Amino acid sequence: MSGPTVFGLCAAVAVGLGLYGLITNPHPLRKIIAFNLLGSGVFLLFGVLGRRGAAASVGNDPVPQALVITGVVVAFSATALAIALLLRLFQKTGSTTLSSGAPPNVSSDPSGG
Amino acid sequence: MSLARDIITIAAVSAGAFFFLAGTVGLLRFPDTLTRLHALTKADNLGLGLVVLGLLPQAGSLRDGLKLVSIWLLVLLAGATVSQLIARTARQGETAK
Amino acid sequence: MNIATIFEIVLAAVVLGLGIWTIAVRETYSATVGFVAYGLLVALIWVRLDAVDVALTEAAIGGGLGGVLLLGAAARLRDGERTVAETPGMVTRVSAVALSALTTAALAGAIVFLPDPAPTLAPTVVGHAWATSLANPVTNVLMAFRAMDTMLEKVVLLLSIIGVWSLAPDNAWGGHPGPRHRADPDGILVFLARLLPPIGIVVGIYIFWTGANHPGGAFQGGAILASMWVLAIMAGLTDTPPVARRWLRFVLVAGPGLFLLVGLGGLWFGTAFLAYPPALAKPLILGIEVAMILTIAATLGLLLAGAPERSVK
Amino acid sequence: MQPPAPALDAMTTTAGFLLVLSIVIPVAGVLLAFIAGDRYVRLIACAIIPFGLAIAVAILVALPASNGPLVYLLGAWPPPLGIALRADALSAVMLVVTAVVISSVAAFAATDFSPAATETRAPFAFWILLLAIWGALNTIFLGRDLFTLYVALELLTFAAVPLVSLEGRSETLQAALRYLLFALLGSVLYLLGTALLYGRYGTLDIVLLSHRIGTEPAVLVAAALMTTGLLAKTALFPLHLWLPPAHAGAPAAASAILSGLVVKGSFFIIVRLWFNVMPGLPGFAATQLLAALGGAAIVVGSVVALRQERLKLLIAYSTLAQIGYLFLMFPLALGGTGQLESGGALAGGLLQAVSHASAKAAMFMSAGLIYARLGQDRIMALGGVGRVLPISVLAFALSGVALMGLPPGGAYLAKEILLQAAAEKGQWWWAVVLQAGGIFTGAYVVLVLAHALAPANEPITPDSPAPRIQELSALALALCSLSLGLVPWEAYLSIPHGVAPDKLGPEALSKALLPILGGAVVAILLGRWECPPGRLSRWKALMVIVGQVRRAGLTLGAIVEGCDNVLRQWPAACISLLMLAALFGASMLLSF
Repeated sequence: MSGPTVFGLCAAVAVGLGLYGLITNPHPLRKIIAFNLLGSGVFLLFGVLGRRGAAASVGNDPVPQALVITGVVVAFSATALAIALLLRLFQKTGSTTLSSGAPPNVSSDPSGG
Repeated sequence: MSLARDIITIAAVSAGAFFFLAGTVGLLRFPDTLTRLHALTKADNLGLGLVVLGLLPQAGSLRDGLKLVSIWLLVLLAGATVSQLIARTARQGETAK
Repeated sequence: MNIATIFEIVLAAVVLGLGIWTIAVRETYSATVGFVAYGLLVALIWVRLDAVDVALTEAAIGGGLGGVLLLGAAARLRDGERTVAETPGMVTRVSAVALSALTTAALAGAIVFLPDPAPTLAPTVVGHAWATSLANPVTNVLMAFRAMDTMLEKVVLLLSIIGVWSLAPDNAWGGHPGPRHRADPDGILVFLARLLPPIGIVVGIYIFWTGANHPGGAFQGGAILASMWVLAIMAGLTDTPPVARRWLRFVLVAGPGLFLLVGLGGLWFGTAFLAYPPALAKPLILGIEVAMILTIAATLGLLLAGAPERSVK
Repeated sequence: MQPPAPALDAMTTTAGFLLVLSIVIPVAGVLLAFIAGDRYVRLIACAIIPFGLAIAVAILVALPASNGPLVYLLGAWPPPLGIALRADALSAVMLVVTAVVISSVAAFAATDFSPAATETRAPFAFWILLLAIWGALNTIFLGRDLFTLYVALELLTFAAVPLVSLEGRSETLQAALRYLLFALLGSVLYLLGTALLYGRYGTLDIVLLSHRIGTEPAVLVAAALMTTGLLAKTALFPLHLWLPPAHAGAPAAASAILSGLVVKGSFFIIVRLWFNVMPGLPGFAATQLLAALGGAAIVVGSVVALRQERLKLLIAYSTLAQIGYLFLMFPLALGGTGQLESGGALAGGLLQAVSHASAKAAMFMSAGLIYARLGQDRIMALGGVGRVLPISVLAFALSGVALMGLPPGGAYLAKEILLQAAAEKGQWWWAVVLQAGGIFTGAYVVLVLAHALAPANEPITPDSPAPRIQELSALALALCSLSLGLVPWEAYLSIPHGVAPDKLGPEALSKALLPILGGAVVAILLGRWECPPGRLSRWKALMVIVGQVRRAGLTLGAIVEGCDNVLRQWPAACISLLMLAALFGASMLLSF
């Protein structure tokens, strides 16, 4: 078993872990962490595929590396936006639940629009 | 000459690894925050110092050597600050109780 | 099986163990700490994969700024933990396990059965390095061959700033983002915040500068500069600037703006949008990167600070 | 190692620079508006929009002359090393319709989001985000590289999410957070598929991929993950948990953009993926599955829409049903060789998308006008609105007529094309779904209009008359959607010969009766009515029978609504997402 394969399997498991956490963790912050785990698995997969494509005295195909760097920036901004939303929600309601519980047309307040 | 360098490297890095191991065991086994911090900082600073010392003979140039030493110094600085902060928080938590 | 493979298997196992802990542990705060450790070790995997540029990015973001962001949120949300009691039922858990495992298995199968030799663009990228006279192939891809993606990604960063700012209460609009930090002026944090930034700024600029030919670049350097700024803010040495300040707006737009202008210059005077004349490629790219490192440092710092909370007195 | 083969059309065409401009102009607007600040954002946006509209029209005009798609190589680097932009007929049509919708929404929003001395947070964010959405959509329509499409998709999400929470109320914050998290899950799955495709073929260029792609495990996994990820962003049933609260909670102008345009972005990438990247992969089973989800979306979305108390939620659920409608074209586009063909059915699907984009935006705008004047939007309390706000109600009615697929609307033409394709393929069941979709749409339009045109219980006294420009922009957009069927599409889309020859003749008008009358019956059976209208009390015997049937209908509706509530829970939606990925993988495996 070669290095890329080990890390490829590691990436696949990280994706599975992230998905599981995203589904079952009720706390939104935990969902955000799980999303980051999932994302890091996807990025790792890019790295493994790039490592398989090592050629011309470059140890890792530079194109997937560039894609990952772009992707990491996007994932970080997504995390920041999600956390800002979450903190504002907590500030307003004192709760961080995401489940709507009741259907929206019952829970709507009179000022809703 | 290169054999002597390799021996120094192996000896120092192994010693460093031992201190890391001891520090980790201390982190897991010690009863409260302050003693855990003690184990962690003492062992990690020393451990990293030995690892850096061991890697110095392998450094290709003076620049690489300086980079290695500066890594150690920065970790010392960060480790000292953070353990101060953690210790203060822990003590405040205790007095609050 | 040689020693390197054993090391890799152990590394992967530790990383996955941390991942499982992060998902399974009860307290949110512990999960955050677990994720930071996970991020740092993933950076090691990137080194093993010979992708040092990504390793630097992952360490700066996954273990560094991302960790600060998550820890800060976890600390502010601590009181809210009790309000969430809706743990999913057994059926949900079992089906989640089954479907996640199925996805993992499908992915693993797809990876294992990829045919050899793998396709690669590495020779093409290296073969076209003359176009920019920069030796770091990753920088070439980011700044020349796939420059459009990089430019749009900077716009994504700007949009996330706008998104975060748009959450401000109306009366705090235009004010300072985040809470005002205060620390003991003789304390260790203030000491660190005075001592470290000069060193950190040098390191950040070095990583940016070396990115032309060696691993490193604007994003990694910008992340280090941002962390120095955040340190000074957290120690109370400086405050976040009010979001209405014109200079701040300029800094936040400088990176994508200059990129766009250079691109349009290529459309007008040169061969194509985002094409650099080979003689001018290096100075142009470095110029864009200088603007970008400022933009990135400011953006990352402000993303950590959050929405405007305090109006200007 | 595979040698990087040159792309077939790896040359910048003469009018190619227009493609760059159509992306650069909105992006430049975003940057400029951000620097200029609160007071000038609206000015900059309004100055940018005519340019963008002109560029889109120029692309549409230049396309037939260029003998093939317009292509632009960014940085003059040909794929696979570089990134290319490419405009075919689909892109050009979407570009123009997007520009038209953006322009009229901007005209509508000019009064709502006018810069003021204080409280300028909302206008600042709105105008910048509007331009950002435009730039992102244009990139999606023109991008030819799967990773560029990913970045554009994220750009779209990042611009759309803050629009949802623009008013800052706690339930809109919650809706925005749910939207963001689910959309991120979708795009990460898309990215996962992109990684696998790169690892197998060493390129992300759509044209190059379409030549290299084969039936292999990695491709199968990639296709299943990318499809479901994009479906999550498109909010196709049962992945719609985020859509109703997000679209109903945003300000009217934002809802119009979100419902009309934003969901079309990820839909367009699905079309690109299935028709351009891997036309031979999906096969019979996967296309049937996709359309079956569409059919379920029509039924659930419409039934739940009929049970809503509030107008904006009704329209949001109607969007859910209309999204389902977009996916009915896939099985009808499957050729005899098992390849998806870019023929008549695709043209029908595209027409459906553009008619819905314009009609739904108009509908949200008119609902926003009604809401702003009444201070609430309960459907029961709409009585008398027809007299106070005749133009707004007219705009609502016309956009409803366009959505129903009545002649001469674009949706009418689309429906006729798809009906003909269903008859040719012998797949009569999709003809039934198509007709049912029209009837359901008719039902909720009739329901709202019946309330709006009824006499008022208490006289309505709006604080101020509706701004004329807002009413006119909603009306103009509705008329635009209604006249889409009259456009000579043959220059761009392969409209089958002899479809709907007369769009205003007696035969066409007779077809209009089915959705209206059927819709009225369905509305009576399933809709919310306060009490049986008093003037019908003469026909007691009939009312008894109707009452019986209606009770059964309401029970059925309650069951459907209950299912919808379960499916909109976070874990249930995520589980259906992964299950769908598995189902798509399995059904594509069948066609190997």
